[in-house]
Amino acid sequence: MVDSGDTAWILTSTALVLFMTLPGLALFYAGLVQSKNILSVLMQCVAIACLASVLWVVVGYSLAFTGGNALVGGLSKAFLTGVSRDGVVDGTGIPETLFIMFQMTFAIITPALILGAYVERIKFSFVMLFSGLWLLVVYAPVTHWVWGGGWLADMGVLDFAGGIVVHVTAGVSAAVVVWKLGARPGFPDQVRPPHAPWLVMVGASMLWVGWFGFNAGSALAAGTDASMAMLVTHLSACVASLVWMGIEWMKFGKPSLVGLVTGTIAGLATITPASGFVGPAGGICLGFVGGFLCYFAVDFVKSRCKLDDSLDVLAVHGVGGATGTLLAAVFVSTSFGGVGFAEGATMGSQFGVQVLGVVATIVWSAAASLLLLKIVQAICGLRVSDDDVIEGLDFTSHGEKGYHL
Amino acid sequence: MVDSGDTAWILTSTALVLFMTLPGLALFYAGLVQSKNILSVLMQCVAIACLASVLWVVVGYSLAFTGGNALVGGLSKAFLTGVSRDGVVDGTGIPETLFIMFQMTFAIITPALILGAYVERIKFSFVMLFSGLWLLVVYAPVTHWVWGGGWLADMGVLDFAGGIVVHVTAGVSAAVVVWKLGARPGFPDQVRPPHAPWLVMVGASMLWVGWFGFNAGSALAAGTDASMAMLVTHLSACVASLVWMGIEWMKFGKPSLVGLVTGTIAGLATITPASGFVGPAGGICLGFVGGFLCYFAVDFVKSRCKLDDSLDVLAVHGVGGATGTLLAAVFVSTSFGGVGFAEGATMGSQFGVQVLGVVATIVWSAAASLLLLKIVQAICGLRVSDDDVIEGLDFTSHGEKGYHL
Amino acid sequence: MVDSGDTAWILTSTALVLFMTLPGLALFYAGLVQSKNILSVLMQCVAIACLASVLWVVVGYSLAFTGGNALVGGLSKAFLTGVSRDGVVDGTGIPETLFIMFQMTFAIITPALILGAYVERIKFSFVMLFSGLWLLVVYAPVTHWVWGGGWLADMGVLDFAGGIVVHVTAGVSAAVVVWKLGARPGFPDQVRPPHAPWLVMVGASMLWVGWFGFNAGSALAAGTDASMAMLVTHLSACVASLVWMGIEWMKFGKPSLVGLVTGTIAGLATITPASGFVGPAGGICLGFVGGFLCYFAVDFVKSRCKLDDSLDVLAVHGVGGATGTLLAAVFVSTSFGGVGFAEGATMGSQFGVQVLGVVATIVWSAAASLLLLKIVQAICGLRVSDDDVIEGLDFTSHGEKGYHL
Amino acid sequence: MKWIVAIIQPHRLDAVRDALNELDIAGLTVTEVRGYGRQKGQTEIYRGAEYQISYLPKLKLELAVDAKVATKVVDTIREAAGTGKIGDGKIFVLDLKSAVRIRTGETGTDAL
Amino acid sequence: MKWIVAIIQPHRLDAVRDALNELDIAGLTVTEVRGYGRQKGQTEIYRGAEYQISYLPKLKLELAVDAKVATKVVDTIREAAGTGKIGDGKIFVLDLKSAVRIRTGETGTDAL
Amino acid sequence: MKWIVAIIQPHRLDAVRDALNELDIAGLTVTEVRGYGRQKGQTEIYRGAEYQISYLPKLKLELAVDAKVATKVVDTIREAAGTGKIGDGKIFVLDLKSAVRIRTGETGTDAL
Ligand SMILES: Nc1ncnc2c1ncn2[C@@H]1O[C@H](COP(=O)(O)OP(=O)(O)O)[C@@H](O)[C@H]1O
Ligand SMILES: Nc1ncnc2c1ncn2[C@@H]1O[C@H](COP(=O)(O)OP(=O)(O)O)[C@@H](O)[C@H]1O
Ligand SMILES: Nc1ncnc2c1ncn2[C@@H]1O[C@H](COP(=O)(O)OP(=O)(O)O)[C@@H](O)[C@H]1O
Repeated sequence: MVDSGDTAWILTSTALVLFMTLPGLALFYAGLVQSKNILSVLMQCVAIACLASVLWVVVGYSLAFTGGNALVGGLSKAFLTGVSRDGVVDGTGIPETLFIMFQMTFAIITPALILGAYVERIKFSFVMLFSGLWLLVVYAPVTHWVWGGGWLADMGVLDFAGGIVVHVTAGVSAAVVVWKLGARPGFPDQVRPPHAPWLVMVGASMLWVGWFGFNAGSALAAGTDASMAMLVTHLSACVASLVWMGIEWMKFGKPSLVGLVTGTIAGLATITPASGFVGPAGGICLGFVGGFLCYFAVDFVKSRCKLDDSLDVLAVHGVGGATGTLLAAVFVSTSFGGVGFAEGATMGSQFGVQVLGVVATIVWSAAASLLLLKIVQAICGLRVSDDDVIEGLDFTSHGEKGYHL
Repeated sequence: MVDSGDTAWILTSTALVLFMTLPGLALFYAGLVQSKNILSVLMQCVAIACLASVLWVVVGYSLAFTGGNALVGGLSKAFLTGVSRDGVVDGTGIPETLFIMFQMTFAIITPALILGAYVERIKFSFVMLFSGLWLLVVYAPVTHWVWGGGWLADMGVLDFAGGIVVHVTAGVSAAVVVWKLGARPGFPDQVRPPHAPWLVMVGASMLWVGWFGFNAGSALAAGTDASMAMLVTHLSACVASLVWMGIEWMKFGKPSLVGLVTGTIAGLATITPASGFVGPAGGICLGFVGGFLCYFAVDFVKSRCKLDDSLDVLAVHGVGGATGTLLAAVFVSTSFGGVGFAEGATMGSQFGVQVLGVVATIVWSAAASLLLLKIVQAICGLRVSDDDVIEGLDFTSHGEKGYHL
Repeated sequence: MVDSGDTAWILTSTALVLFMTLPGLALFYAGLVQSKNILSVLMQCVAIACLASVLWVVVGYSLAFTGGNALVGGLSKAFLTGVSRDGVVDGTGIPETLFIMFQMTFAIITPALILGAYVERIKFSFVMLFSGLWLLVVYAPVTHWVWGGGWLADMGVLDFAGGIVVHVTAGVSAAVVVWKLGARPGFPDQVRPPHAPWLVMVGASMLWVGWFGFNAGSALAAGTDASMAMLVTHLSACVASLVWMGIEWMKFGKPSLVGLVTGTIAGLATITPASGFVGPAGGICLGFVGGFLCYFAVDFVKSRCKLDDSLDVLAVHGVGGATGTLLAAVFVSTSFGGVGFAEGATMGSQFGVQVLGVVATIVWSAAASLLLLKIVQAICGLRVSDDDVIEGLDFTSHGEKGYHL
Repeated sequence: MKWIVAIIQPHRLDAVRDALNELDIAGLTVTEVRGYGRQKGQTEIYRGAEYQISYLPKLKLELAVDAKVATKVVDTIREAAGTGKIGDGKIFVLDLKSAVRIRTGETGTDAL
Repeated sequence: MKWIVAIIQPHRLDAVRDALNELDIAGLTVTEVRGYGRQKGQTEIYRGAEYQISYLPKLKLELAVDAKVATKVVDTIREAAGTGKIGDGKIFVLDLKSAVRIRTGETGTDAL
Repeated sequence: MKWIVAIIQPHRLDAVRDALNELDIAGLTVTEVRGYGRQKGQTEIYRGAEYQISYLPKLKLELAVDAKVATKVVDTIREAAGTGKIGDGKIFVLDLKSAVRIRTGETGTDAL
């Protein structure tokens, strides 16, 4: 039966998660690019959101959440056939239409996360085509594995709100695209600083608030699970922010705003898979580890791997999400204030499952993304001309300018 | 009896709908004007919101939602006399104080929508006086007709969340004001482009998220109706956005951000009256038709009618709202996944009622707006001097500048 | 027992109150400073939020909300020991973890409010150290007095959502810091105007919407109390805005946007302590008085007291919060539509308690803040060099620039 | 050749350019500047306090022209930019020694 | 007449104008510019990466003055703008052939 | 001494500065300007309506140089800034009467 309180909370959570992408993530990314590319980033976010929503209803939801086999769902709910106006999701008090909508907001933000990697030089047509295919080929199946009754779910993998499903898939695929796309001119030495750090903070704040819907909403009910998930999510964000700030303060003598809020996002990504399973101590520890690892991952990806993952999708989302997924196996333990292991599972066995989940997702995301990239590249190309890069995508791809002051 | 879940959702929806105006709509409009007029737009939005709220409590709510006659409500709840702290709205689980507040946010955004037509040249005193009177003379009665037990309600008109009440009234009145106010200098050839397309996107995103409160909140309960309303609202927004983007891409070779998000708003306005009655197929179709019609309406109003409806209130809100109202009679049918017709109604009969509702509202809005305009013009004038237009309303009307970079 | 509806609303309210600080208050303040200090303001807000959250969990919540004595709580819930995952707050339907989280958002915004006083010249290390100590020494005890079963609670003081706890503490402490810190160069004649009035409006709008969570959330339930609290909160905001606008219009011939939204904040601060006790008439009257008094307080503090309380924390928050606290004793009366006095209390006796509460809080906030300031100053200093003030804190303290257009 | 520098009110730009177009003056460069002169600054009021904005927004036009037409150009600008109000601005003329068009390498008046 | 161009540190503007006011120099035009010279650029750090900002914000002042007072004006600016630190800027002087006040049509030193 | 004013395409700035560095030209001042010339303006389209942006973003470089190197500097800028496309810009040369370094008071070519 529909529970009005649970439904109220998931309706709200859906609004919050959409708000994460529009305008949260969009502004977070837009502030980090040069002023001549601000509109292209915003446009990519909105257009991906629209496309992903339509695809989700057409076939994505069905592929992710209907029976099917261990690897991918079936087509029984394609075009939402068979979804009744009054249907309730089994074991919850919320309507299925709401569940579709809530999950849709996840299907929106995940391909949008990837765009942080390829901004300032990508073709808009590539973005559209690749994101659409990616949703069906990478996102929907992995969602099925973890949340839709697929093989990882069967093994009891822990991923409360999308460490694997959202952050690992996006981070890895981002790296693959960058690897083939190449760097922005001047990378790594002469890249220009973020054109509007203040906008980065605004976006990060919106992501933070919206993340309450993401993690606490994933409880699918308004009760103690959602409450604890919100608390640990917030704590992880705070601790990771302070860690990042502390490192910068010690290293450069000046803590920066962009650094601080990047720490926030790192903490949020890290807690995500564990948010429904751990207690406050777990939240604090995950924030600490996530902030620390992501900080050094940023440098590693750029300096060592020479990947111009422009807005650090792999280093922040990929590394954070994977870290949280693995550590969930530790902090779920009641000794750390977590909810405890499933019957028959131990920390060791659970950790094994988590590793398997992360690795399998990395492999599939990388392989499928590479394949899709090749296909889409063949159809419409990948990169705009150097002249267009210099003039900026706002004008060359969209015929507009961000600022007429 | 009060249902805590339903109340939770309408409390949230109220916050969301206020957020649509402040700062959503304000930013959407502010980004479209020149930088020298940004503050005047924001100021008009906030001031209208304050004034409308006070008037709503004083007499607006009573005129809209108490018995009265078929044309207008009575004064029995003027100053909220007779509204008790514990009263519950009949047939719902929410307190009457909350219903007053929820409806107030609709009474705020509707006159604020109109301002998109007259920006960059209007007198601030005109805005205040006109908006206040308009609320009482146009908005409150039409609300009574449709939602307050008036003659259209009696005929069974379908308007779930305000296609007639909000969008048609605003769109038509906007056109009337522009007709008398005249165009901005340089219209149509030498008008300046939007000074901050990125801000337009931010505003549109906030409108989008807030619209979930607008449409799904209009169910006045947190259940399957609200859930489906949210889903179809979102789908319509997405499809209309893609349609607008597609048209621009084909026509100009470059899809623009302002175009994309204008499509979003068109889709949202179009689905509004139908949002509680249709299914996913209806949402998609309405988005498609709305995006398409509004696109061409923009050009029609500006080029053919030579109306400098500066931010396209008529073409986007008026046309979208009317389209959705008419098509609600089609997609409400269970054959398209809707909730079905009321007893005794057929598609033909329902369509007749919808047409009547739209036409009556157009006539009343136009006539009353014209009358009010004449009165207010006589009292305090309509248009600022040409010098003030050139210097910008921010400084000349409000003594401030938007940007001191 | 957990009530899902109440929990849904408090989960939402928590998100709303966090949104008030991040990015609401941050933007409100950031728009008011010069463009070279925008990032420093945002950074202070975020960093305070992170620090306060961690301290709240470590010991703040325990000091505020556990038994202890009349002056301060105990340490029994330090590190949230003894808080169980399933615990429910006595007399409510919400989990204790959620209550901790909801109250945490109050503990975040209060020290953040203070920063409005000292922007554009403060040392970042001072901000961090002072805010942390202040939370434990001023905020937590005063919260205990009023909401945690301390001596003011025993006397029956009325403070629904934090007139005393939030606004008086912050306003007074702000004034103390400014008194020792000194003014910005050029104060009062040659201070530069707000660099982005539009951003001030955006922040104010977010504060407004978020304040619904602050005040209506303080009912800790989704019912008639929350609904009425939302309604009166909104009315007070509207009326105070119109009052401020009216005064400026009469005095200068031009009403300004910054003025209008400052009125909004004044109205919101004023209604806060009374919001759960009064009716619509009370809301309107409090808005009127609050708008009026705060307007003249701004001038008084700056011109008479010669205090460069840069963004008017004392004059708007302190004066507004105190005014509302005192007038709560009047408008709580059923004759004005309020909920009525507690058994045995009269308007006179209640007023006495309110005065006592305000005065005691002023004294304690001032004395403790002064002491903390001296200590922190000795440790890390107070004010950056004049050269740094001229160059701007964004670059000198954080190594970044707000705008690269 | 002459180097003409004109400080004008921002809203006169279109008028000036239209007038110059009729003289067949094809090129010019515009800069946003802030001017200080006899015209009193503006006052902005925030929360009751007055802020004196002593620099006013102006546009600076720079044109390289053949010496023969310099006087005519100055007169044209003066007419188009003038509103008769204080703060209308000034026109200054300097000697220009040489000019080169980057694209072609043309020099002298051919480069203008 | 002389055309004086001074590149100064932004925060010295008020001092320079106060000093010029005492000389009765009533008009000047200010432009925000970015300077490149001996002064080393600033470094901004984002997410651990250093961004070299090689151009520094400066203000350019342009004043048309009577030739007789030009030296005095240059000295005055130099004193008021100087802090002794690298990056203080330069003052350049060019010949000015003519000047016109748009509002009145006055020319020569009357126009200044 | 000479006062060189170059209007160039924004994206050529780095190339020009690198080239000047090789000539040991240490100082220059850059201003963002909007240019009007033969190059056709851009068209932005919003909601179906075309907006003609007739002024194009350009950068103005100003350099004071010793008269002896002026020609070399002009040639160098021309080469580095040229792309062969319309809108590449112009270089203008004026006489510079004097120069002072604010920090030290040095004058003439020492001040550059
Ligand atoms: N001596 C000067 N040198 C350079 N620019 C000047 C000079 N005098 C005035 N200006 C510029 O001309 C503008 C208008 O001058 P102002 O004295 O205010 O009015 P008017 O031109 O009507 O006499 C000023 O804002 C300033 O930009
Ligand atoms: N030759 C030059 N031509 C034009 N502008 C110059 C020249 N040399 C320096 N400048 C300007 O003067 C500013 C200060 O010069 P810099 O060499 O950094 O320090 P200093 O003036 O103390 O020697 C530069 O940022 C630049 O704007
Ligand atoms: N006579 C002129 N005086 C000053 N600036 C000019 C003049 N002619 C052109 N410019 C500047 O040079 C830029 C390029 O000129 P344009 O005629 O468009 O192309 P090109 O330099 O290739 O001939 C213009 O945008 C303008 O800023």
